[in-house]
Amino acid sequence: MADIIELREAIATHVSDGDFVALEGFTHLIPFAAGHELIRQRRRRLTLARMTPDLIYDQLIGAGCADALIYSWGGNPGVGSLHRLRDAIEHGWPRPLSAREHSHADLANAYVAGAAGLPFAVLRAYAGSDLPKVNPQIRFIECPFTAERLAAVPALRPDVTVIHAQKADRKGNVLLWGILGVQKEAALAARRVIVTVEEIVDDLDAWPNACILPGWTIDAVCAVSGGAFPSYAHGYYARDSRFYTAWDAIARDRETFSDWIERYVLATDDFAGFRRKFDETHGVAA
Amino acid sequence: MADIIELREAIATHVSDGDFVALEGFTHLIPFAAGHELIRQRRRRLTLARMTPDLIYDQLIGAGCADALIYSWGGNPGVGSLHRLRDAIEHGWPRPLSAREHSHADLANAYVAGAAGLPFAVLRAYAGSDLPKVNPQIRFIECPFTAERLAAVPALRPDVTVIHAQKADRKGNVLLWGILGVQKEAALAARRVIVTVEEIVDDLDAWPNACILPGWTIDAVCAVSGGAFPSYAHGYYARDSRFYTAWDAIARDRETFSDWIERYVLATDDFAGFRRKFDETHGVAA
Amino acid sequence: MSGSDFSTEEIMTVAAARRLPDRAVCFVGIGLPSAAANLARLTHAPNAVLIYESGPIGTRPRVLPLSIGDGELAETADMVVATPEIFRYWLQGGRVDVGFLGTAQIDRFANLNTTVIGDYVAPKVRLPGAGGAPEIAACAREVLVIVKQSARSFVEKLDFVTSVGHGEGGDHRQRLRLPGRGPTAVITDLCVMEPDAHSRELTVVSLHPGVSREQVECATGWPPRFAADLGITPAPSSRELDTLRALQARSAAAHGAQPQAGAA
Amino acid sequence: MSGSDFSTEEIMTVAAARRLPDRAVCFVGIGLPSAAANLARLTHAPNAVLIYESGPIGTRPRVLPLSIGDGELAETADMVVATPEIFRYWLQGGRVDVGFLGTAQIDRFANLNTTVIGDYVAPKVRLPGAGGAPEIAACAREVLVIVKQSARSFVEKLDFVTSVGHGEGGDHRQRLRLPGRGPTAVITDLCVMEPDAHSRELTVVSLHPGVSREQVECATGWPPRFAADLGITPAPSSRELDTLRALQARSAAAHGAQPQAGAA
Repeated sequence: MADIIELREAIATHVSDGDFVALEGFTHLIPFAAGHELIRQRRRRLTLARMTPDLIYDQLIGAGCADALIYSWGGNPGVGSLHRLRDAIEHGWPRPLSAREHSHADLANAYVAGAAGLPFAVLRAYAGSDLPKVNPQIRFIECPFTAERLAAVPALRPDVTVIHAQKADRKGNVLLWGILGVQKEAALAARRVIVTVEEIVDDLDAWPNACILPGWTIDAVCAVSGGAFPSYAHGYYARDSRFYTAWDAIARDRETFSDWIERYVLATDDFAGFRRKFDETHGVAA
Repeated sequence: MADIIELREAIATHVSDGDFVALEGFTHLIPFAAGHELIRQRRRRLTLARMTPDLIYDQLIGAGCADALIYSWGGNPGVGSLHRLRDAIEHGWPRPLSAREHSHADLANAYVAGAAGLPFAVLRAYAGSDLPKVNPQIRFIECPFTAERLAAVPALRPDVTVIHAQKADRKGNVLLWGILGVQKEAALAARRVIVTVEEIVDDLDAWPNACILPGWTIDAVCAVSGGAFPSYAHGYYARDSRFYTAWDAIARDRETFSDWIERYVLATDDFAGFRRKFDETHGVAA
Repeated sequence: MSGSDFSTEEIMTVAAARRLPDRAVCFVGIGLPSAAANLARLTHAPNAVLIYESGPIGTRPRVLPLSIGDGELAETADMVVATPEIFRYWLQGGRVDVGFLGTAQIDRFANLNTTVIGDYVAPKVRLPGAGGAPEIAACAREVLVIVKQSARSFVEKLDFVTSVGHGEGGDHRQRLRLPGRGPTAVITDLCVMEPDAHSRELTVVSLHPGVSREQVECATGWPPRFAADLGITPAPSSRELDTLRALQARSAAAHGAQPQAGAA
Repeated sequence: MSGSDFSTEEIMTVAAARRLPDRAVCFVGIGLPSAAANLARLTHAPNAVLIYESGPIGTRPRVLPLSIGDGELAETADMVVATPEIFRYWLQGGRVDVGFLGTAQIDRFANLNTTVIGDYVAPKVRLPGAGGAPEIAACAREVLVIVKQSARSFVEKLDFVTSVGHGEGGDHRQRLRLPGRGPTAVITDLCVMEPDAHSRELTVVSLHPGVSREQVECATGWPPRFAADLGITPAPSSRELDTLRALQARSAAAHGAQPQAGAA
């Protein structure tokens, strides 16, 4: 049963140093508020999984939260490289990061296998690619009926999955819509689940066959309005593409990055504090 | 691209004697009109797949359309046995029926594998059960990571899948809602797809992330109002449970059954004709 | 406290319902299991989460469904997903606390046959088949079986093992690496049985009021074991009986009692 | 007929767009592929079905998406499914006619590297990685590659094979049992290349207007083959250019040209 609590408490209760954590959201509904809270609470030695480790993981990695990364595409969408991710892989700053690289189809299937209680997933993939040479977690099996050779990848089963969604009701049932990504699978694959939501309502007013996670599959639901900023929440606010563009210059330099994290994340109390500080410095009317 | 045509033409064009055909619909949206049309056009030697071969397959089997059946639960829901199915398996009337029996989880996964372009599905199933002893299509494989033993079943790939849905638009995009069963997977697993719908509309007015089959995945869309009778179409009409109850007596006796099929199906032109005849004889106001 | 008069089916349904804990996630078969699970929900287990294999999760039907996919189940559910997802993410995914099953035949280790009476290839009676039962029996954390008791249904040896209960007994389930604990109770119209802690053989733990040991022995195809502290199943309370009868009356009215689609 | 003046990127985008048949189901990568696929949709291929890996199917974005999961893609789509379904039912299921990919490195058999420059373990540059490309390259019925040409990107030997084009050439794809036919064209800012019918080695089939063979040779890390009937890529029509420019102007306006979230 979902506890409806503050994000600070949810992270403190459910995420420990050394945990295997997935923060998912496929350019939509990225749980930035939860990412900041992990940085603020100085979580260390996390293994982070995410199909698309964009700015949220650049921040976590640059802030020294992670020892390992499982991913399939690491970039700043529409802008370029993730400088903190590259610096960690290429130069071990601020600490070495071991990276295990897959393809999108692989990780999507690996979350499905995790959600489905299977130890592995089967997919048509990787024949002729070099990825299996550098990733021992990619293997091949034979179809027992046709003798076809297919790829097999281990299920992803995070200790904690964190996602952001549009709405929850007071029982902690969560509704999301629009670009769904792998959030439902990542949540169902995890041992513990934290969901931040734009708002908590009396009634979800969900349409038939909507994408819902029932409250009894979730450990903590936290109301964090704007919690996906600078990504977007369909029906609530648009993506702040300027933030993504500006991130390139911030993340390119270690000191500029560290100052940014200090000022906007570590020196603020919570995500609302971050937004106030950010809006002040960037001339946005409150 | 879906042709929007009459059901008679769709069956004539897309279903041949000897085809492997799946008519799906999990107590909801059962494509009875299409089943009747197969009987009316006297299709023979079909291999029929269906998780729950209820009245629709009792009719097809009793009418001599099928040589083989792939299924996981054969009964008249809430009433009892399927007498025509049993008579065909137990006594070969009106012709021998070879039956291959699976579990629901197996067939659901087999359709998923078919839709996903995989030759087989993996599931936690059948350990200790006698079903693998009588069904050589159930095998076991070992997880390449954990060495766990899991069941493997071949993908289902029907020549033709027929489903009933609530709405299509004029491009043949189909929307269904409520109890979805395995219809989407069965359709995507098939070489050819026929969809009967309650109505064809200008705009589906679908909500976010609704269950839709795009027109370009479908061969024929046919408007057949009431085409799921006596099952139901959520938002249109309720299940006629009395029909299911009454079916028991009709199907119990070969002659009574044959008279019923002759009178209501073979002697009528189409499903609307069936409904007129049925309503006349059962005192329902037109 | 207790209803003065009740049928054997009523006490069976009530005794089964009592076994469903509040807040349990319950995978429900149609028929007797569905009646018991909904009675539980309407009495002591208002927060039980009922899942049917057709797709509804957290459903609260106002009347008992006739079929596993009645519209009522969808209309009153927290959510409705496709059938493959039910079996993949919800049952196999390990989210089901209690699987509630019926059966045609059962043996002393609570293995279930819903496939065939007689030889598989030349059957005496072909039963409906496996449906969702084998994987419910395998994957649910525990399984409750509700079945009318007779020497024809409680057999020395199953004609066919459709769904595994405790296999050959003892630690056979663990050796088969089945995820769930298997059947924890079999509730009949005569008694309640539980598997022995070690042998896993079904043991009568309580007789329904007015039922004798001899009746149970006559209705069991093997010499049944009785618990040392054999009890009497508490009679249905008037709340239980009233709730069950009202539910069944609503259901009968909703589904229509009389056949209509008769032969011409 | 043709626009009098156009950039190399414009003719690349136009030449790529022309390769997308109307009604084709197209799996679209972000960036240049997305611009080309949408230009096709807005000109000669109004019924092309565009699929993005984030979930939208049959999307008709009014502005080019910045990210693979922009809200615009969801709002203008026929339907939006979850990402696992995109890869399982739609791509692997064999429903994609054309995969439209970019790349960082490409070799003479149109194999693609988007993983790393230099050694994998001690990389010179870590590139974004595989994303959806390996399975798009494997499963789409055909693949179009759109990439700016230079000796750094068109290399004799890839540092890493992320996605297989024609492997080692000849029938290597069939031997790998890859479902699709692989790359059928590589469209650059200098020319259009197609694989040779037998060797599958990329062959320049047309030079863009004003581009010389020598320019292509200088921008290719191996001695490129030229078709016997080497042609000139038709210049963009004014309709193509106007449509592309309007699309890009709309997109720039929508996304905002200037950075805002700068360092404090």
